[in-house]
Amino acid sequence: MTTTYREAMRAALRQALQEDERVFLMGEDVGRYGGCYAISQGLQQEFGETRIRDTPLSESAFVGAGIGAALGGMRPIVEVMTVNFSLLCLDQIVNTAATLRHMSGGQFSVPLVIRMTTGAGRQLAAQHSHSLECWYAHVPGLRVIAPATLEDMRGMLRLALEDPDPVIIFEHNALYNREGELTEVAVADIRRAAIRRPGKDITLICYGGNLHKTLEAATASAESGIDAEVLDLRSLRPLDDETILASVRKTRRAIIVDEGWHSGSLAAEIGMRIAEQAFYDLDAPLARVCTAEVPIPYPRHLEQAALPQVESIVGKVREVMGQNV
Amino acid sequence: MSAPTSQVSREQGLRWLKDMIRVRRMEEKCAELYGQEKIRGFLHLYIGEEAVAAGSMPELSAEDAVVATYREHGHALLRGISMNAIMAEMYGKREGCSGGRGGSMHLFDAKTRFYGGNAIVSGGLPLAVGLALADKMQNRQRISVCFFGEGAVAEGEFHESLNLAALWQLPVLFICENNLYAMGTALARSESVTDIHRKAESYGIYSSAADGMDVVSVNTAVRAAVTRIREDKKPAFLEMRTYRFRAHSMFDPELYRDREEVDQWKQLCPIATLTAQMKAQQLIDDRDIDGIEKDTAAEIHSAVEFAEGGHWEPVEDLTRDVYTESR
Amino acid sequence: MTEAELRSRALEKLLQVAPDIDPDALDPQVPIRDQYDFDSMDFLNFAIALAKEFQLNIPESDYPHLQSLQDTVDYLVRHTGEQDVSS
Amino acid sequence: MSEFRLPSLGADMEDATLREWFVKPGDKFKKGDIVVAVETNKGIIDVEIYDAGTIEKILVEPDTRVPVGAVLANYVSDSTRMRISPAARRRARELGIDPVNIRGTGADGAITVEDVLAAAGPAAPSAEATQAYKPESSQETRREPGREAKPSSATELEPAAGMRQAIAAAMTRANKEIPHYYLSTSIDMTAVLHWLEQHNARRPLPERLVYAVLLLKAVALALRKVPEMNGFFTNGETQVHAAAHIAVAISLRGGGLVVPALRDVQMSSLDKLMTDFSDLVNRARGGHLRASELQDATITVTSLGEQGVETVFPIIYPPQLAIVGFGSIVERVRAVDGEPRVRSTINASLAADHRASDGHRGGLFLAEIDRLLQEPEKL
Repeated sequence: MTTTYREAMRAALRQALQEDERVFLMGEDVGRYGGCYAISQGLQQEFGETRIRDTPLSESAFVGAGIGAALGGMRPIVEVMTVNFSLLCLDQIVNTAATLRHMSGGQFSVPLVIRMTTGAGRQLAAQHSHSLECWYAHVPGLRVIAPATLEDMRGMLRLALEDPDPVIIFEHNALYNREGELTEVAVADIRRAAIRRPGKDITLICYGGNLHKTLEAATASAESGIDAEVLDLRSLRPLDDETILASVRKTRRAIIVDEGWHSGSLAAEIGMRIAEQAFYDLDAPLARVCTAEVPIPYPRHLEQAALPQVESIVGKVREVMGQNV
Repeated sequence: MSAPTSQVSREQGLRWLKDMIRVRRMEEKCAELYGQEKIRGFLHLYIGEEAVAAGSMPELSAEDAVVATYREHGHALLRGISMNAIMAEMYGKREGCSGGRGGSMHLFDAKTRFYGGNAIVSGGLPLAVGLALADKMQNRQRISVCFFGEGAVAEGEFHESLNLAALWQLPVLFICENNLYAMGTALARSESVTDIHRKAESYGIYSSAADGMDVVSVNTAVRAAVTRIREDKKPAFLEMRTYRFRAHSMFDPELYRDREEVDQWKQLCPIATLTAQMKAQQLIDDRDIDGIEKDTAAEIHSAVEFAEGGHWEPVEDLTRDVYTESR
Repeated sequence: MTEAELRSRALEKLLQVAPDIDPDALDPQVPIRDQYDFDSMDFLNFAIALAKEFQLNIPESDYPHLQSLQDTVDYLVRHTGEQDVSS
Repeated sequence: MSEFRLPSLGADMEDATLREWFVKPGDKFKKGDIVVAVETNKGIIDVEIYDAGTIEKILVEPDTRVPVGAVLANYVSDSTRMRISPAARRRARELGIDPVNIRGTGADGAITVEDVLAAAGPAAPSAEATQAYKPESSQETRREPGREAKPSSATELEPAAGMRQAIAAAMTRANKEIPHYYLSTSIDMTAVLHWLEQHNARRPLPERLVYAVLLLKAVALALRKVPEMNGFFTNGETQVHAAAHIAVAISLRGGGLVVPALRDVQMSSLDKLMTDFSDLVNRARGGHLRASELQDATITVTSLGEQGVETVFPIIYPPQLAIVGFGSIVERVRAVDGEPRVRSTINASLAADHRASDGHRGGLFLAEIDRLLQEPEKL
C-alpha cells in the first residue's frame, strides 16, 4: 500500500483509539486544527472532543495531566507539538514521569505516550529545529523511540501504548510527507535495532530522519567498493547494545550519524559503548557525523551545511576506510 | 485569626487532637533521629501546620486521591499509611511505604491512593489534574486533592493547572498551605497579590481562605469544598493560612524571620488551642491528653523499632523499579 | 675414520637439517623421507652438509645412494676412504 | 622513518669509508648498539647508534667512502608509534606476529586485521583442496570469519592454533568472496630435467639448482604476458602489479604452513633465485621470517609434488588474484611427433579470480608457462 508517514501515524492513532477506550489524544491544536503537522486531521470529528482533546498552551500542565491520567487508568497519548516546546514540560517528563515508578518503590507505573516532532531541515531557524532526543535518552525511567520506516511509523505507537512505562516517540518532521510502500506493520519493533542494509566493511548507525540519508550514503559508498551496513537504532533508550556490538564486531568500524550536536550527543554515548565493549574488535577510530555546533541558521545553504548530509557521511566513510579523500 | 470551635464534639475533638499529636510527636522523633543520622537527606517538618492535614483528611473517602509535597509526613500518616511504614521509609529500609527508595520527601502508597511526595514545587498540581481527568473520562465519582505551599503559586504550573482544571471542569480540590515562606522568601517579597485564594477566583474557580492554625476552621472549609466538588464536578480552591514552627529543613539557620514572629505564631499552636478550648468546655481533661500521648509514644517506639529492624535492600537490586519488570 | 665415526658425524648433520628426527627411533635401513617430513630442500641441505663435512663432491647422480642412513654411511665409507689415503 | 647518519667522530674527520655492517634490514637494535664499522684516517672505528628501533634499509654498501652526515641507513625508531588498530593488535598477538614491519592500509596508514592476516601468510590453500587433506580437521577450521578467534586470553593461544585460525580466516574469506575458476594442463618436463642434469653436473653441490626454481621463474616470466594474474583485488578494484613477488607455500616441521614471498622473481637469475629460495625455506623453518616477506606477495605458487599428489586444486590467498599449483613429476605416455613416448610431465593448475580475468586469459597464462619450460636455457 502506498502511503505517507503522516498517514501511517494517523492510521496508527485511529487504530489505537478504536481498539482501546482508555486511549485519548491531547495536545495543542490536535483537534479542531487537525494537528500542527496535520497528523490528527479528521480524528476529532471521528472520536469527539473528549478523546481528541485540544489543550491550552500549557505544556507542563497537559503533560503532567497526562501523567496523572495514566496513573488514573487511562492510556493518554500526549502530543507536544515540537521538541523545542517540550522544554516547557521537561520538569513533568524528567521529574515526574520518569521517577514515579522508582520513587514509589514500584507501586505506580506511568503508561504514558508522548509524541513530539523533532529535527531540522525546513528553514525553521534556531528555535524550531532542535534534535534533543539525547536529553530524554539520558533519563532512566523513560523509553525513547524514533521511527525511521513507514512500518515503524505505523506500528510503533501500538507497541508504545502496550508499554507500562512512559514512552516518548520522536517523529522527524522531514519524514511526514515522505511517501512509500507500507508493507507488514507487524515488523515494527521498539526494542531491537534493525539492520536496514547488511554490509561487511563498516557499520553506519543512525535513527529517525537520518536513515534515508544514511542508506543513500551506503549506496554511494558501494561505488568505492565499500560495503556499508546500516543500523537503525529504533530505540534511543534503552540502546540495543547487542545488535550494535554484533554489527561492529563484524565490520570492525563504525560511524554514528546523529542530527544532535556533537557535544554530549547520542553519537558520543554510542561511540563510548562501542569503545567500552568492542575496543579490541575495532580496526579504525570511531567516527560520527553530527550537526555543527551552531544554533540552526535560517538560510537554507547554512542550515544544510550544519546538518549531516549524504556527502558528509560518504566522506566520513571513506576517511574511516582509509581511502584518500 | 482564631475561629469559633463551639460545635466540636468530644469524639471529634479527641480524634483531631490525637491526629495532630501523632504527627507532632512523630516529627519530633524524626528530628531527633535526624540528629542521630538515622534519617538522612532533606527532612522538612510540618510542625505547626498539623491542623491542615488533620482537618482535611477525614473529609476524604477511601477512593479519593491525594497528591502532596515534600512536607508530607503528616498527610501520609493521617491519610492512613502506618507510622511503621513511614518511619521505615525515612530510614530507607525495604519495609518503607516506598520500599525505601523515596525517603522523607517521597512517601507513596497505592492502597490509600497517596501519590506522593513531590519535591518539585508545583510539580504535583498537573498530576492531580490528570488524575481527575481520568476519573471524569471514566465517569468515576471521586476527587483528587492536591496540597501545595504558597511558593507554588509563583510557578507557571500552578496557573496552567488551575486553568486546565477549570476549563475541563475537573474534580480537583487544590489546598494551598500558605505558611508565608517559600524556603526563606516571604510571600510579600515574591507575590504582587498576597491574597492567594483570589488568584484562583480569576480562573473562575470556587475559592476561599481559612485559618490553617485551627483544625475546626480547616475542617469546615474542606467539608464545604468537597461537598461542592462532588455536586458540581468542578474544581475548588482553599487557602489555609498557617505557619511552620521549625526551620524549612533541618539545616536552616532561619536568617529570614524574627524569633519574635515565630514565637507569636507558636502562641497559635493548633494542638494547644484545641486542647485549651476543649478543656475550657470540659469536654476533656488531662487524662485524655495523657492517654493520647502515651498511645502515641508507644506507636512511635514501635515504629522506630520497626524501622531499626527493617532491611536494607541488597545492592544487587539497585536498578529495580526503573521500568516495569513484567513487560 | 671408522664406520662408527662416519655414522655418528652423518647423523649429526642429519639432525642439524631436521632437528625433529629421533635418532633412536630412526630405522637406518629405510629411506629417511619415508620416515620423516624430509623434503627435497632438506635433502639438498643434508647433501651440502655432508659434502662440506667430508670434503666431498657429491654428483647429482649419487643422490640415490644417500636415501637411508645406512646407504649414506656405506657411501661415505666408500668415498672417504679414498680421500684418507690421498691426504 | 628515521635516518642513521655518519657521525663526526673527531673535529678533523670529514669522511670515512664504510667497512662492515653489523645489522641488516629487519634487525632490531637498542640504544648504544654498535651497528657499523667505518674506517677513518685514524683507523677503523665502531659506530654506535643513539636510538632504538629496527633497520629498514641499508643505503651505503661496504667499501664506500661517504662524508660526515651522509645517511647510512633508514630505520624505524621505536619512538615512532606504530599505528595499528586494536583489533589488528590483538590478532597479531594471537598469531604470534610482530607487527612492526607490517604495511598498514587502513585509515592514516594504520595496520588493520586484513593487513595482519595478509602478513600471517599462509595460504595453505592447496592443503585444503587436495585429497591428502583430512576432512575432520577442515570442519574445525571452517568457522565464520570474525568469530574464529575468541580465546579466553590471547596469550593462551598455541601458535599453531593461531596459524590454523589465520588459514581458516583467509580461506573462508577466499571461498566466500572470490569467484574462482580453475584450469589445468600437463606440461612436459623432459627438457627441464635434461637441462638441469647437465647444469648441475658442472656445479659443486651448493650451487646446484632444484627444478622448483625453474617453475618459479617460468611463472614470473609468464606473468609479463598475462599480468592480470599478478596483483590484488581490493575495494572492488583490480590492482595489477608489474613486479612478481611470488609466495611459496612452505610446510613447517611440527605442522603448519607459511607462505613467504620471493621478491622480484621476474628479475632474478636462476642462481639468485635458488639462493633466495633456499634461504627462505631455511629461515621459514627456523622461524626467522621477516614480516615484510609475509605480506607483499602478488601471486602464490604451491607444490605438493613431494607428497606424490598429481594435481592440485588450490584456493586463492586473498587479496591476490591467482594461485598456481604444481603436482609431482610423473612419467606419462605422451604423443611426441605422432609417436607414443614416455615423458616426464607435471600437472600445472591455475585458480584465478574471475573478477579480474577470464578463462581465456588463464589458459594463455598456463600455455605460456608451458612454452617457457620447453626452453629452460632461456629462463
